[in-house]
Amino acid sequence: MEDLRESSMRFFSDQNLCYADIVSPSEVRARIEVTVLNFLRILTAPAPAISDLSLISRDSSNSRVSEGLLTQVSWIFLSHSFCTRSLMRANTAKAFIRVWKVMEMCFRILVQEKRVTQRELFYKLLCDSPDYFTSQLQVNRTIQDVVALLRCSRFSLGIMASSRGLVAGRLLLQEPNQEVVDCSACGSSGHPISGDLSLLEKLVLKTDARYIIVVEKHAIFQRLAEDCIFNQIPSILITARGYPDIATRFLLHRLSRAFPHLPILALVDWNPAGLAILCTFKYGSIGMGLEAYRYACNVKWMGLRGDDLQLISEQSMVPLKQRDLQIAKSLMSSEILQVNYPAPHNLGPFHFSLTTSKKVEPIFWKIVNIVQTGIWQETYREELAVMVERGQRVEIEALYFHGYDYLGKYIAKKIVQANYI
Amino acid sequence: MEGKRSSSERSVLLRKIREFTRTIVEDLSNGRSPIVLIDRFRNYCTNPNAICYCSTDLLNGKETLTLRRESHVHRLDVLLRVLLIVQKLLQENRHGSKRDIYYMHPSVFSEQSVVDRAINDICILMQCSRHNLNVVSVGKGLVMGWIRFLENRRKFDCINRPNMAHPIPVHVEEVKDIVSVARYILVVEKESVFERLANDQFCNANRCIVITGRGYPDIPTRRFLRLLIDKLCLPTYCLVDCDPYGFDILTTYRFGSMQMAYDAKYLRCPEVCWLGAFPSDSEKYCLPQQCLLPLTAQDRKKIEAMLNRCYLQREVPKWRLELELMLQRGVKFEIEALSVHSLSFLSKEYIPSKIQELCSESEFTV
Amino acid sequence: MEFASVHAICLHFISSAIQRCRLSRELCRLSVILKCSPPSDHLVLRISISDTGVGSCLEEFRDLKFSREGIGAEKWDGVLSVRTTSICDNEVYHYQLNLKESASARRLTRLPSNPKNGVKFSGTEVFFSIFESVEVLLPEINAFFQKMLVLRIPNVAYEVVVEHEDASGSRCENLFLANEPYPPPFSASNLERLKSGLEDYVLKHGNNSNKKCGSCFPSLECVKAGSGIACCTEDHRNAGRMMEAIIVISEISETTSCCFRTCGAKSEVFYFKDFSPSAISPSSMKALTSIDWRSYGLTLASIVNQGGHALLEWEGLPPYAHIDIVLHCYHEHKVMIPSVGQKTQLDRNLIKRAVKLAFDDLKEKHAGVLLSAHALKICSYAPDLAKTMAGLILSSDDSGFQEECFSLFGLQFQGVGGEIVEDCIKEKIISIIEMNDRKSHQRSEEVAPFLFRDDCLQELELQEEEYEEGEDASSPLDI
Amino acid sequence: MEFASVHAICLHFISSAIQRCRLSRELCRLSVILKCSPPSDHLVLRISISDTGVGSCLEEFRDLKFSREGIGAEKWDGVLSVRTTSICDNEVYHYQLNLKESASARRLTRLPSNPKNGVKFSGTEVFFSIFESVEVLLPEINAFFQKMLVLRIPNVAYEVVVEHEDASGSRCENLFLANEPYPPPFSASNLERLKSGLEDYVLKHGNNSNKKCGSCFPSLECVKAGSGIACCTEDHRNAGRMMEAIIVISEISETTSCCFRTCGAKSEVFYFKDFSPSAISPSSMKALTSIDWRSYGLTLASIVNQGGHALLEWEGLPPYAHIDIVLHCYHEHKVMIPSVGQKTQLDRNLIKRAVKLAFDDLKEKHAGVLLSAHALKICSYAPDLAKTMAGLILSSDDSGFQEECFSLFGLQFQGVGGEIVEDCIKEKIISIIEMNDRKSHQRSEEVAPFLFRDDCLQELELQEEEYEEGEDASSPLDI
Ligand SMILES: [Mg+2]
Ligand SMILES: [Mg+2]
Repeated sequence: MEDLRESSMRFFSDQNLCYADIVSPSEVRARIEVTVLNFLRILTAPAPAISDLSLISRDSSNSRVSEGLLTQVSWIFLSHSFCTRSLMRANTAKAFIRVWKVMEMCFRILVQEKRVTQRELFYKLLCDSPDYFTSQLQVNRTIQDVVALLRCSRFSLGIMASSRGLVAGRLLLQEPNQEVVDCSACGSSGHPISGDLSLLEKLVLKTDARYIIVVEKHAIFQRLAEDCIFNQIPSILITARGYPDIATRFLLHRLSRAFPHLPILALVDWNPAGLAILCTFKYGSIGMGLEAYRYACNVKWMGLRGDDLQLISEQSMVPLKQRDLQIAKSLMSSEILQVNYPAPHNLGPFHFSLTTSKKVEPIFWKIVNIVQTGIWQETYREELAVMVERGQRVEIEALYFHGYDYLGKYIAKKIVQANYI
Repeated sequence: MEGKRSSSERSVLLRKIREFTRTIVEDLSNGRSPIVLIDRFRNYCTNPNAICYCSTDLLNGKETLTLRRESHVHRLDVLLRVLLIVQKLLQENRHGSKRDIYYMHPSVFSEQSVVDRAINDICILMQCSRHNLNVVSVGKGLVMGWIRFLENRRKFDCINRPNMAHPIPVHVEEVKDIVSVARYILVVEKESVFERLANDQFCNANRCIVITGRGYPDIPTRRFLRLLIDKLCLPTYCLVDCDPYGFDILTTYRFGSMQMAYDAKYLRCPEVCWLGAFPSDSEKYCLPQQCLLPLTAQDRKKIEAMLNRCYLQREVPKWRLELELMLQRGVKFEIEALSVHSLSFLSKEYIPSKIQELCSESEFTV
Repeated sequence: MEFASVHAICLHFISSAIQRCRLSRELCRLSVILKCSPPSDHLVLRISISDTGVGSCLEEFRDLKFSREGIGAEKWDGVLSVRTTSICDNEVYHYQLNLKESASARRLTRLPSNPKNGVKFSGTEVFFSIFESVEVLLPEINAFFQKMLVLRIPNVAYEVVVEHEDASGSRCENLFLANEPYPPPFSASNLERLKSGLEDYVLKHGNNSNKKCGSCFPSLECVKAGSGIACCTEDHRNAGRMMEAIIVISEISETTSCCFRTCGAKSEVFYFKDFSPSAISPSSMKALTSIDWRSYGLTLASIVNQGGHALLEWEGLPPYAHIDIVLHCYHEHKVMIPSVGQKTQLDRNLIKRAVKLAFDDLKEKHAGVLLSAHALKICSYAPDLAKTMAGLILSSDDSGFQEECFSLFGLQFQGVGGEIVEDCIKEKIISIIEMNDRKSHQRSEEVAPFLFRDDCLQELELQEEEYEEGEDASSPLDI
Repeated sequence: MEFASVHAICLHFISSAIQRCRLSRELCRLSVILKCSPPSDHLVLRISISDTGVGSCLEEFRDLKFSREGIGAEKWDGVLSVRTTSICDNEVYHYQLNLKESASARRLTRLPSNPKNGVKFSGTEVFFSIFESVEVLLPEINAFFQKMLVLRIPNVAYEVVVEHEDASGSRCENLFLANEPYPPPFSASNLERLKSGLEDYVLKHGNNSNKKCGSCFPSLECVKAGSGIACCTEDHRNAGRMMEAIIVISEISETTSCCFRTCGAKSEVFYFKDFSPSAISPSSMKALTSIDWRSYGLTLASIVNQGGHALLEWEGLPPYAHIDIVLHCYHEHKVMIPSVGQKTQLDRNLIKRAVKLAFDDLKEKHAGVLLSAHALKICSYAPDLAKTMAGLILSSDDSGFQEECFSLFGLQFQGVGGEIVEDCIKEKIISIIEMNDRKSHQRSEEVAPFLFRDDCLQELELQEEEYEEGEDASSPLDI
């Protein structure tokens, strides 16, 4: 039994982090086959058993970090607690079957070398196994289970990911065997970001930009692109049109890795949802499962912030909606705005000065983390508190009060003054 | 480059705006209450048996705005505020979205729909289309297939990779040099179906152009489709969910929407044929029972309202019969339900056979 | 007529004297003399009400009733002396009667007459004594005459004299003497007199001072008056019945005023009947209640009948503004001896019409005053409309167009700031709204052209509208 | 002991006879002879119960009580004749006693003995006459012996003989004669005998036929028996007290059976006490109620005590399935003369333990039987899981992988259909579920191995509830 377990672990042995990998279809198939073999071997062993499926828990309680882990690696922030899908426990038996059903469906799709949408998958499962699947949400959740089980990205499972993301500005993209795309010449609509992560991974990136600007809204993105703001401020514009999808986050992450010296600045609405979007870029969300944390980027909050309210006409301030308050509440209580929560790359100038000396005591890292993260987390919390206190929200468009070209000036000023947190 | 045509259009429009302003100033300086007359259009009425002129784009009465009623004055206030913004946009030759405009005076406008109506009013007053005002929306349409075109100076070479989605350009008036070797245009309601076709390499197997407006189509998508049909003269098929919203989306492509009735002649595509999914398909293709959802009370209400639209009886009585059938059966289903048996069913069998059917039908009737 | 108090009967005698003066076309004098006995003498007050009007025909005393509860035996014995003479009489007749006798049994005792010795004059004196302090009676009489002044009856002068007989001899106090420095011309109509009377009343802080208060009302603009007159024409029996209404809106200059006015937001409606102050009838109260004050921008918070006086309380009236209303009901052709009977329904309609006319008159003469709530609302848009219009003109890149617009307002294009255009437009808009508001009161409101009536627009679909991606649009999971 | 009816006392005498036989280590015979008088003779029934066991010490008759209401004077005069002799006695003693006398006053009348003339034998005969029809008594006696057969006491043979004396003379009917064609070996334990007795009882349709019913039970597989024995060890006073439980689950072959069984879904629990059928005590009823039937996949619908017999009604039991339960309580070392006193709490625990052991024995011997409700539920998922697993294997295009999978089941890759793999997997899964179900009754559950577990990670097993849709999984809130 022990050696069986060992063998099944092999393809994760080189890493300590619970990440979902972008892997080729054949690799996913191999992983599924290993999973099947493992199951069958234990099933037919001399002391047979029905093996449980143990998954990284995506429960919010698992987003907590225990002190002990911090000393090990400075940037693990998804706790490795497992939850199991077991046939033998009545309350998880159905979920157990669902994982296998979805795995089978994905396997078939991969063999056919096709991709499906989540909706199609839902319909297929609905007709195939109505006893187990009754809602899209169940399917979506089970897919995340499979992601957590196989530790491969959802896209790798053969599920289509249409990205809503767009990119524009001083960036040259080249897919293998394709022409170079100049994102500064894509007009106001920008260049769509492909949902195919493996394609994104293969992109050859070139830039002479000095900033990456993450924009919450498509319309603002379109305005900035139409104004060719990237010619005044050498920058790359990127938007996910609201809450970011994996592909957009992946590209941003790739950009941040490829061009580590470019600060990433976010322009979001001044409301809890805006901050939530920013934090999703920064951390991902639990809902994205294992893929969530992988593409965390050190995004800085450029605007809108409480300081900017003086620029905005009183009539543009709208009372907070109930949903805003809900988001604010969960942000407040969420771990990511807690002071002792570590963040990746978020070490600011310290980080760069310290990386040269490789031998740093883990405990020191921990302290740097807490000090560094404490600062911005406190500011973020304060901003959020101001929103709730004022009971008002402001959208980026409110800056148009000063004319349509004001937005560019605003960004330029922010960048010159390094006014971001 | 930025076409001469568009700059002359702008100056014409600016002149119209000044004209409008001067008329009001004149009235005021003479101590007269200014009167703003806004034509009303509708592209259908709710009496299916009426002998009406809904299809002829004739205007349908006028609205009169004066200073006498508060609601009028408010509307006038909004209209003038939006007009001022539009004038600025045109003079600076910038583009703004409806949301941008809303945010110039959010508390006065109070909600987006107020701005939307003002924009429509201005289009009617200035006898132009919305894009002429430099008011654009964020594009959400997608296109792929055997087509190549230029938008401004940007090349959209879909033929190069016919199964790759390209965003439909927002500035459709800048689209030119359209080259296509397609045999037909396929409009699909939703992105997921579009992706299914892309994944199935549908355009490799079929010489066509595929377009989606991702739900209710926005104006650029509809204008782009209109443009393609005008330039390429291709048969156009539309594939929507078999539910009231799918049907409504279908009619939006073909007949235009009520709100944009004043501009319907530039937006509607009478050439659009309904490819599916029909209520009768559930039996024809043996859809499993689980895929059929019962119509909700709201669905029924919507269907009943749509059945009364005069253009259905007049122009597409067959569509109306299918819609009635949907109501009778009391079930709806999504296009995805067709993929239950086989993922490639849609691209390999359903769409080709439906197109075959429509072709032989039209041959027969012709 | 039955009276509940000595005060009431006293005021009635004064009213009667006024009527007799009015019947006389000559300048008349009306004197009220209150003779106080010395303090030792049980507070006997001798009251003499004399006028130089036409003599009394004595009928007026016949129906007087005397409520025992109100007057009480201990206050007055009911004995009344009347001396009267007409211009053509040769002597002054003297009668006595006791009101405590019931009307039917009442006898008019003729006392010896005084010869006139060929002098031509007319007049009446009513005389009686009561056990009452002068301090109790005097304020009411005073107030009565203050109101009388508002009527500005052209040919009557009033005086009230109090004589104190005490140990040191007789002392005379001339408490009230009507003196009008600038009387309206004799040819002025009743309405004009009433209006100028009310204006004066307001300017003199309710006739409480002798001259108009310059600190509160530095200019005439502060007091805006409107008058209306309604006349019964259809009904033959009541033909000639008139209702006059005067409305005065006064604004105390906040900055300059040093007076302390207690009046507050309430308005007392002065009600005159046949040229005498009168209690307001319930039907007139109803009439006041049913007036559409809102269409004059006024919000009536409450209306109370406080001892015969209507008190109107306003809502949202600025603290420095005040409204005064006078109603005067009389017969055009007859001089009436006061009586209780009233044509209630008739009065009600007359009041409403007169008040409406007065309001309209006020609005006509004073632009921007009393705009209807509706027009006020519309006016509130004027600054925005003006700003936007000005914006449309000023932001245009066509200077020819700009020049044209400026010239339409009679403005020089060069060197004129944007605010001037904006103000110009705003004023124009407001004046049009005011004009519309005035017009809308005169003719029945036009049928407004319908804006949103459309059979199929009910089905107005919004879904096609593409809205901006909001945070609500997509949650992080539906990637 | 008090008896409520002649039947009861009659059965008691039979039980006593059985005990005497058991005490004797020899093969014994127990005869019940019912002599009917001719019809003319007032239905006198002479009853003789004789055994060849050890002789009676007569004490057993001392405490017998006789309820007047139950038996009635008219049915029995209470006179009892007893003849008895021990192996070492030289004569057969003869006594008479009258049960109608109260126990204290009762005298044992000794009648003349019969000499045994040197023949060595022992035995007892109880003899009395009642006014009763044999048809009334016989069924109960019959049923009693039917049940006795279940016990399979090795050294006792039973016979019931009815003799009719009528006009034509004496006629003898051998109504019951225990004959067991294949008796269990003499060395078999009581439990084994009881088990084989119950199995036989079931196969013979409740001993209603003489041989096993081949049409209902074509194979031995149809009848599955489990046995359990609980023994009191801790308590010194009760040490050696035994409780045996046998559970037989029988399935009538639906297709081949031509019998008509009325038994239905109810099970009668046979309760033996000291080797005699006995009424069930309330505490034993409670014990039956408190057994966790669900963990054996059974749902108890109701339990009733019907005249001393426990009737269990099941829910959801297939119509062709039947459950028979026997409980036997006795003392390991002593042969007890029946008495009423019972150790209730003790019995209760013994019953529960014995039944549980019987169930476990049954499950151990017969896979798939009496799965717990939980296991049944999980088993219901097995076909789907097997189908999915088979689908995963078969849809792969990696024949190496497929071959490996097949070989794990010992299957040839070539030429084997998908259904075979599927069935193989399904059976495996079910057998493991069953095994776990059995084990789960014996020891606590093992921790299942994790599939993909990093060694460096600490495991923290979360109690994860299965979440259904409804709660919003992915709101922006769970950041
Ligand atoms: Mg749909
Ligand atoms: Mg937002």
